[in-house]
Amino acid sequence: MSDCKPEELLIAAIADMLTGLRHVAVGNSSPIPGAAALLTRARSKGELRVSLLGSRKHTAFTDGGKELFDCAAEGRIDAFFLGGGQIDGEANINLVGIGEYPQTKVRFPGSFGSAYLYYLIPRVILFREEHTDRVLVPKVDFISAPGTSPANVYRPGGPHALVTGRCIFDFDKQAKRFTLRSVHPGHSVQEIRENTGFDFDMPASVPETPTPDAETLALIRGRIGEEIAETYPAFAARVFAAA
Amino acid sequence: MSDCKPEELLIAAIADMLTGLRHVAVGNSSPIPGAAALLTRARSKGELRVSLLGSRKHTAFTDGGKELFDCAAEGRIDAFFLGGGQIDGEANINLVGIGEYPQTKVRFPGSFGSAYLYYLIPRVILFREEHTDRVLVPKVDFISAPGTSPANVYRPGGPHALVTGRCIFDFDKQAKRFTLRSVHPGHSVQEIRENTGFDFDMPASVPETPTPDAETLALIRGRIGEEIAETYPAFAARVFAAA
Amino acid sequence: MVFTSHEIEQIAARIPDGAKIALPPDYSGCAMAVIRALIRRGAKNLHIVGVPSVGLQGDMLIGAGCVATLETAAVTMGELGIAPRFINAAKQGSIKLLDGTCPAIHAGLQAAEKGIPYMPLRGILGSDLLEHRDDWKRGENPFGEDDPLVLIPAIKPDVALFHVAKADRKGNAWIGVRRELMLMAHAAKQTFITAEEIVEEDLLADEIVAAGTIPGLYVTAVAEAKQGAWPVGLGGRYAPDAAHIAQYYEQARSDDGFQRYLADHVYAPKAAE
Amino acid sequence: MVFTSHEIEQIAARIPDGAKIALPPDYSGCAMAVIRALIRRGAKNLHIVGVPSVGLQGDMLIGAGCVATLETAAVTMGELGIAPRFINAAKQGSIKLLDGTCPAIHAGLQAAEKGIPYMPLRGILGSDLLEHRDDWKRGENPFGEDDPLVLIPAIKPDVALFHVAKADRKGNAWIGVRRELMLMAHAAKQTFITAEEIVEEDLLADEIVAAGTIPGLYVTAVAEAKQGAWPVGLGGRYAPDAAHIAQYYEQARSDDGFQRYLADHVYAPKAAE
Repeated sequence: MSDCKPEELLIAAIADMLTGLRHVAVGNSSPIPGAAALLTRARSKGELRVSLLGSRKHTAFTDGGKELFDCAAEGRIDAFFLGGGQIDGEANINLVGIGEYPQTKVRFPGSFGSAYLYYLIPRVILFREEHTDRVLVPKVDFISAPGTSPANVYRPGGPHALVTGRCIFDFDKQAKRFTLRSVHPGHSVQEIRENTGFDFDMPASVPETPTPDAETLALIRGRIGEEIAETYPAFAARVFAAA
Repeated sequence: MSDCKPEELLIAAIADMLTGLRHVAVGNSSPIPGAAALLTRARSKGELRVSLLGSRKHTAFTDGGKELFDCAAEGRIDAFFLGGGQIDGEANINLVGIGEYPQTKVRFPGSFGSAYLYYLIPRVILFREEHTDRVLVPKVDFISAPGTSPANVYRPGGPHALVTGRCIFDFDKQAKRFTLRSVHPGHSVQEIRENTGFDFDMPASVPETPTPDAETLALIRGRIGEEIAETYPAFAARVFAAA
Repeated sequence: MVFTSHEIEQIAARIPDGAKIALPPDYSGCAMAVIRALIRRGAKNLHIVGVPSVGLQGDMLIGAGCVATLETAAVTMGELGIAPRFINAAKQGSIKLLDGTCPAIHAGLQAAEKGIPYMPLRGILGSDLLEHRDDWKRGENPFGEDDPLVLIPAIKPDVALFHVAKADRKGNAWIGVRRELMLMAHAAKQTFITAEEIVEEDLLADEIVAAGTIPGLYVTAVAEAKQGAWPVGLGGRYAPDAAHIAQYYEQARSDDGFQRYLADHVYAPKAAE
Repeated sequence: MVFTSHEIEQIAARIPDGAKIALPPDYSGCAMAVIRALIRRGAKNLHIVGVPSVGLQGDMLIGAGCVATLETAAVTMGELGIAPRFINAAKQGSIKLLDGTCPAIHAGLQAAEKGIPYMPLRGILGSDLLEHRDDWKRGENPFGEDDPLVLIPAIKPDVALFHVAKADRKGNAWIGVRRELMLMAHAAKQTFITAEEIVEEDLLADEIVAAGTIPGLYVTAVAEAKQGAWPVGLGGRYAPDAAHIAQYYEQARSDDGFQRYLADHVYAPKAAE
């Protein structure tokens, strides 16, 4: 399956993490997670509901901007995606800036709903294609949302995994540490060590991230490419040559 | 103006209390206050907004049952009407029952929104056609909503007047007492004393409630009769012979 | 997934004894056919939440012995006056009363909708309602000084039940401006809906219609029920059957009369359904 | 009374310096024509509230020196990445930042809508946002044990400003499923709206349309503005002018470039209006 593009590998890998869920929401500016959710939906025979923010067709909300958050707080969303300008080894995420707040040297757009959804949605998948020690740092400069919380804080949700352009990490809430789950084809553990600013665990032998089978790939390139093109035409054109 | 019906007198008297306001809301089952609000609106040349609950045509709410209350809490409603199975001399109202709660001997429908709107709407007009010492009591058996509140309780609203089938009382929040303002034609101060269970103040000479002039009466019987018939057809048919 | 091929009786069977069930007032879309089915199946110990009041639905369920607790701002049958079975039960002390006030019921549902434990509210202080509601608390405004508030706990119904003009195969249900029904569906654990008609088009496809539509996301099951709100009305579709309601009112004033009403209009071979 | 015959400049003139002004994100209906008029009239010391984030509107107002305080969950120009004038101002420390999170902004507006002083909220604890927000408080759940919450004070904007597809002569404004605009109008002291078209029919007359309509009750003034959201889009009507926005993004990366953009597209003889 050497002709599998990196984006397709990520879509398939993330889709596998969503199997069996009832409702997955995807924030704005998230074409790969969005395509992954649509792929899982396609394979679920309609059992999975997807709310793709920014899409007219694939969102069912009718109560304004607050509905996503109310829905999450009521436990009606099983999985969501967050990124971060910085992500550290305890899964703290920084969407605000680098340097001393408020006059940060580098400024990111802002925390959006992370300081809420990260607490309330059971399976939050951290997704950031750029895997460098600039992004994956020992300690974030600003905690938009913490990876874990003290026992008395109401927190049914939190980090499930971290997916990058090089690998997949699982997160252990008890240990507050990431464990390397798999390395994408063409990348190595050594390379990941060098490009990750935080310490992490790993098994004796690290498997390769599985590439999607022919059927999955056909589904991604066909129906999913068409569906995601409504919201992300540029992405769909670039990856699937479909717009 | 001897052919003025009691309902018409009440409509005109209440309408006079609403002059100059921006927004009057009227609860369900309130044909006389509803007609009064519509009369004031007609005379205001569109300056007065009326929200007539239960009407499709004369209500502008689009945010569900909570909107009336949110609107009141934000100071967007200037006047409202409340009744009471019992009303006492301190303007406390009872919409729950007579006897010991919860197993009351006589049970009324319930407090509705009184325990909120009475606090928040500046000009609440108490309206109860039955003027007997069964209704107007020394002390209510159950306070659905109190006439006055301690200084630290946020309370921009409260009772403005009490309109009955026999007379109009003004309410003095400082003194926590009613004062007889006027007696309807055909009724007497003596009769009101005998039929009122609470003590009240009165001027040396009590005026008669003015009857509506010919123009007002024509307006009530014409346009207002038609407008109120949408929501209260039985009332309109009975009073204006218009349905 | 939402099931739209349910029968009325199946909906009633899925509402368990002891459920906290949110019901709208007579003017806002009442699933009367399911109410009758609940009585037929002998539902017990229901905790009714009137949003914010109830009418005929509450009176019938109380009269039929289905209700343990009544949480509402009022029970009213509109122009006819007082609801007879409710009055009787209140006097007898045969049901637990949680007398409330409209905005507190909306606020409690909004707290559930937001997944927060309570909502602070103005008003109410000095009302005897507060004296009798052990579940409400007094609080202080942490952003002000000596500014007391009432704290209303979240109301999370097990079931929201109502009737709408239209639903589609995905369980999307059009409610127009009756947003209290959407609040009920957002707040409740399960939502059962009856609809005058189940349409084939997607009610969310057109934004003009979508604006007044509860997404199927919140809906457990939908059953088609023609004239499903009868004898109360359905706004925009049909008026209440005033003669029938007046007859109910007369019959329900006595125990015997009410039983005759049930026999004729609830237990009789599904006359209404 | 609502005035529907205003000009864009009149609306801008009625938004005073120092106003706390609630603005929607780029996808939700932006009154861009009024934003340009605000820059032309040299508005100062605005306190922007992004509901819950802002895009081009915020970046332009910041760049033009109209903003003293920015309260928002984010400033974003979508696919293009970061908003250049915002980034510059943040680095310079030239505006006060009240970094928030989307649900807290919605909750603050809902508190204002309900006339309550605050709303309790889950999440946020342990976020550095809380460390920097002196206006937020920690609280305890009075209905639970050792269950900390965050208390978000009401956000009551002086002005809500947005653009819609349709308004009528009574000031009723159709927003479809964009209910955050209704929340803004409910919460704000004054609401100014621009509309693609002002129609003669009453938008509340038909319940299907009414369900997505803000009543004129909450609206201070409406001005007609064809292509009023340009260069951002208006859902259901027109797409963003991607080429123009890309050009803005390039120019706004330098002070000079931004000034040239203002000269060409804001100060120039109303090219856009």
